Amino acid sequence: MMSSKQGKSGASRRDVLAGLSAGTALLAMPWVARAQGETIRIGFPTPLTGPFAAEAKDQVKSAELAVKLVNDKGGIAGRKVELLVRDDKLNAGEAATRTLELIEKDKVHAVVGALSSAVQLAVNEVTRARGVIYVSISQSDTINEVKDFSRFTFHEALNPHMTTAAVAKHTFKQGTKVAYLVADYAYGHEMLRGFKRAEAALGATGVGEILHPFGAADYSTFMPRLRSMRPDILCICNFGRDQANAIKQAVDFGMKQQMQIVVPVLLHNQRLAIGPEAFEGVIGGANYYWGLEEAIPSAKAFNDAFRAANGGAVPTDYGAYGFTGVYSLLLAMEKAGGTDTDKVIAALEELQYDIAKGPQHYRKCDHQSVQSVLVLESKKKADMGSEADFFRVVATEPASESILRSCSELGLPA
Amino acid sequence: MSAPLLAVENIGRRFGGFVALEGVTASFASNKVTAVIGPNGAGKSTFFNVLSGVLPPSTGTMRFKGRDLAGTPQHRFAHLGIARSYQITNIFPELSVHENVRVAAQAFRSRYDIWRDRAALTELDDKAAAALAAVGLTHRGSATAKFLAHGQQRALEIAIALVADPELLLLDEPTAGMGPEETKEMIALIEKLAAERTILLVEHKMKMILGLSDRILVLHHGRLIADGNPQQIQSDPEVRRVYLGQNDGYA
Amino acid sequence: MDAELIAMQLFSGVALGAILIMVALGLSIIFGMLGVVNFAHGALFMVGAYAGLWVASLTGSFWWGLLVAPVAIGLFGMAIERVLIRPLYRRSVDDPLLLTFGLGYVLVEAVRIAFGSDGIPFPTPPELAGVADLGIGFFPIYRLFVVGVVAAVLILVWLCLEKTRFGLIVRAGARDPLIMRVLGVDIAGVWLLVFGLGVGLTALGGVLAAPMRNVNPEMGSLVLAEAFVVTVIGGMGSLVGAVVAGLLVGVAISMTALFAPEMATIVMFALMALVLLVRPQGLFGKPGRA
Amino acid sequence: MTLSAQSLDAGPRPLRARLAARRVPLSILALCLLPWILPSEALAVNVLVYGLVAVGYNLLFGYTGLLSFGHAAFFGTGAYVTGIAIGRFDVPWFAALALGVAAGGALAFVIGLLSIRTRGIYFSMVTLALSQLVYYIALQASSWTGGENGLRGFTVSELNLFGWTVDFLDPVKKYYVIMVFAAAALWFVSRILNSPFGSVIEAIRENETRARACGYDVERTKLISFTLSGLICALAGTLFALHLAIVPLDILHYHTSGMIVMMTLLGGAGSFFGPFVGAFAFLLMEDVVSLWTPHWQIVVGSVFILFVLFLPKGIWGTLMAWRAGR
Repeated sequence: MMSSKQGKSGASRRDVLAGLSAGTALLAMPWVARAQGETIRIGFPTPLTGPFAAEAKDQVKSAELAVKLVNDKGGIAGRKVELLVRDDKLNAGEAATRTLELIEKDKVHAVVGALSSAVQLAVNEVTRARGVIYVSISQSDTINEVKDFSRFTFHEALNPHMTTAAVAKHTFKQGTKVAYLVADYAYGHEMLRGFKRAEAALGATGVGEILHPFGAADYSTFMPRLRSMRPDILCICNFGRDQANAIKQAVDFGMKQQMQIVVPVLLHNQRLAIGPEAFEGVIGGANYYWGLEEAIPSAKAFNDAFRAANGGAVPTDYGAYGFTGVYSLLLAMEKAGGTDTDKVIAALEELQYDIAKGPQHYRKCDHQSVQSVLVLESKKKADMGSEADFFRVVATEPASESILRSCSELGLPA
Repeated sequence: MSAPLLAVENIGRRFGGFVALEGVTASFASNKVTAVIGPNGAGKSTFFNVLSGVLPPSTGTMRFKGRDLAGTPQHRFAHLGIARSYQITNIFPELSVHENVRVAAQAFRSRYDIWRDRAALTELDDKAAAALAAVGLTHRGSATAKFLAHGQQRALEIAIALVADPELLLLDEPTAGMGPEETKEMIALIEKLAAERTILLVEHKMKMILGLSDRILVLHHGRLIADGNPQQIQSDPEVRRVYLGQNDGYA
Repeated sequence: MDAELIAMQLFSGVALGAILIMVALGLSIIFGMLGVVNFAHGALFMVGAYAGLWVASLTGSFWWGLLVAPVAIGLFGMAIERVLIRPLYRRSVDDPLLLTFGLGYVLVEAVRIAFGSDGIPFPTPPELAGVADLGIGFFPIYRLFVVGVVAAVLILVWLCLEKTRFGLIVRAGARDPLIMRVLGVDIAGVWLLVFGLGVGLTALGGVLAAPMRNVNPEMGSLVLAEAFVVTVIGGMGSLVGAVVAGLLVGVAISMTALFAPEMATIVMFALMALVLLVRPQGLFGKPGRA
Repeated sequence: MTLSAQSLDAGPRPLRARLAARRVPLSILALCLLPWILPSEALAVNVLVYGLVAVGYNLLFGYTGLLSFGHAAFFGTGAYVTGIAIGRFDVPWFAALALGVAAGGALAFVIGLLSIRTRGIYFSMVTLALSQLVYYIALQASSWTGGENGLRGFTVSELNLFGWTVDFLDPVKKYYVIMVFAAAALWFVSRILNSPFGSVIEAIRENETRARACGYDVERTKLISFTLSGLICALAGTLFALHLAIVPLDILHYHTSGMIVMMTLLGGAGSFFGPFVGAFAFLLMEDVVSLWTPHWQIVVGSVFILFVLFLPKGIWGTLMAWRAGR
């Protein structure tokens, strides 16, 4: 609500009071033109409350790091950058309200953030109507498609299509029998579609799909049927808590002895929450893993900066989106020499960046970030080298448009 | 004897396996006071609830002014001309005394109108005032009902029933919980009302019943065991047996 | 579809119903006796799971968690009854419902503050890990254990209600609260115990569910909705109803999972809507209480 | 349960009576000032929308005495139908608005028909269950509703009516346009409360048995009240949809119903101004506290508990009682 900045520890009382008076001043003179050289404000809605609070906090830390790095170098064209963090409560309506506030009251120059398909699409809708640049950092295929396309929106996150393509490529083989347990909502369907396409391309065989209700707590009733399908691979296409519970219960039913469990996205924080035993041997995709630092210099630089700013902690996958999303936007603003919307869009479309995980660029037609996809395997407890040493990098699928759907398939002009 | 206002024939009421009322047949003529007595659990309340439409009878028929009441929902009873008071004070506690009676009067004037101003229905105020005057509550009109003294609340309850201008008035223990002074006033009120309408009442105060009633019905274990004028009832051996056997001091 | 699979599915439905019964039974006992719809019931389920986790991690044994947590949370429930709910008995029946609704918020957030908003791993106790061959298929030993515990608890609760003075009072009170006053029973004390018992049961459900579902602050939200469905289908206040409806809902979910899995959640609510249309007071409910 | 302003007209409480007589203009005046008091227009529109839901809900809870836990269904249906009408069928905005209200009202009629047969706690449970059913149907019917992703693609950037064009992306203009509808709804609710029907629902709230004995068809009256209440909530839903240009699936969840109940109670159930005061206080509290700490729920929940325990009349009801008591 108020224009004070919310840090990781929350705003102090003084900040709030300052914000109140600033807010009052703003209300009194909404028409005052803003002088050049003013601070560049980036709105950052993220679910600080709710089941993804840990991911959200990581996102904030990473985004703040990106802002700090740019400000340390003197800002953009002499202007300081400020991050305005808002709690969207993982609720699309709340996110839309916060985004409206950020645009209408705080007059942000761009919005980065959101951590769920629904919230991301809501923010996209609000920014699209008002011509505000938005860098989305949550996975969705829908947002790439023509219906939700916004020329102001750029997708820094992976999308289910590319994630599943990469994961399938390194797990499915000719003749592999695959069964699917799929959350019955858009994101689940998107992941299933991606896997099915890869399945056909790789010569694997689908032996069955079971849709489960979104947000289910118990998966035991699906297990007997999944087992009776006798697959080599069980693909669990859901996310967050659903994924954690589904994996845990599949393990309880002894499924892991008979089949390989594969998920589209392996989350650092879910692995933390469920423990190494259940996840042991599970393979899945990721946008980022700190262990990348051995191979990629930009990852090393990012990790080191993050460790320095956060008491030695390593950045997580969804957290890294906060960094790459904000940083790529700031790089483009730097190129554009300011915040002029059209110039920044042009700069983003031209941008080639390598800031955390190897080379990336935004594809022109749908503004999807073309980037590498990691395929990870969860380590056995005994094999963990350190507290955060969760995964082994099975493969790194290099950045390539070949794992994206084509522009024409999305209904967009190439 | 004129045609009966209300005639019930062989009515009974069961709750699961429990028979609360069985085979009661009686008819009630206009402008008479009839009392229903009986020991606790005799079925008096059930009888009243059946007569006022709260409970549909399990068996038997009821006719009011010749019209069969089978299937008539409870709220229609007031419109037909049957009104009642309750054993435990049953008013609208947070409304003013005047409002209590006014809203009861409104049931015959406007029930679903959402457009008009309720204050525009001034004739309701007159009716309410008249009913309050009849029970002697004119001076308490603006008080909130829950703050009235017990006796006044009982009177208010009768005013609520009265404003419907019923031909049959069912009074369930109108003097319950009253002191002697209040009881006396209530008796006077009932006598006054009895001049214009048929009254059926349940009471425990025998002296009052004998003085007030034209006729007494005695229920025992859900059955009608006696029906007659006060003298007949007083000398009825069956009634004596029931009451003396109970030895609960009602007689 | 072969018979073995259907039999297996039926069995998973029963096992699923077991947890539902634990939660719904507590909800139903509290309602039947106190007339209070406990909206914090799901949150207390979650608090029970966390308490179990905490005790287990302190003592290094799941068994201590299973034993201590329900009792401790039951006592906590009694404190809630004493401090927050008792002042409301003379008021509208809606007030305890509203209060417990707010209490649910507070409990969830308190747990987030104490244990973080992420889930915490709760591994299956090693003694009960692995699967058993039931002849019709493989089933986790832990889930068999849960069915056993729930059955034992049901027998205990039944004995307590049928054979003790406390049970007599509770049964009489559920039928007609006025009777207790007539009998000169210390109602306040009984209500306190009943609330504690109900909360203890849901906390036990929470501890039992923890190794299957992991522990997180939101785990009670869905459970609350499910428990409502079960109690309403069974008839609020009816203990037999809670048990029968718990099994019914569990089996309905597992059978739907076989034929139209994505409908597994909706079927619960549809079943409830159906029961309410045909029999508003629930399968075993008494119309008068409605 | 608090007293309605109306029922005290006869009482010696001049302030209250004076407020009651001018409650619609006073409310509109307060609403006009709202965007200048609150930190943002977006929040002000939210107060408007949630205030209106609470007003609609209050008609049922505060005045008729029925604790429904399913009003999210009507709120959400209004929003969804408006959004679908605009986004999929290119219906003009005012017609879409009317459709949303009609659909919400129709759903309220059906759910009312099914739930009013039950009483007390059962009524709360049944409304909760039926509204959850609506939630799951919306989740499943994703080709219409967008499922979990929510409904999008119906942004109204300008409103056209009788040759007038309003820039609907301008937050201040948007606020005042939406306020016109809210004000009309407030006038309508005030009308209902002032009408003979208003007396009847109060009587039913006060004593259902007595009202029935007086000759009122209690079930039918409740059903009408339920439907009217649903209509107002549906209108709030349509305004919500126009405001945010999205419909989140959460709008149908019982947590939304819970929030409506909390707002109404916080402000003062059974009072005309209460629901708006409640929505204002609730949203502002959530907003301010969530700036301090992500654990805002513990504060909101505790405040709610304290209100149930000590101030069951809510902010407005308590304020009025306190004024009257002096």
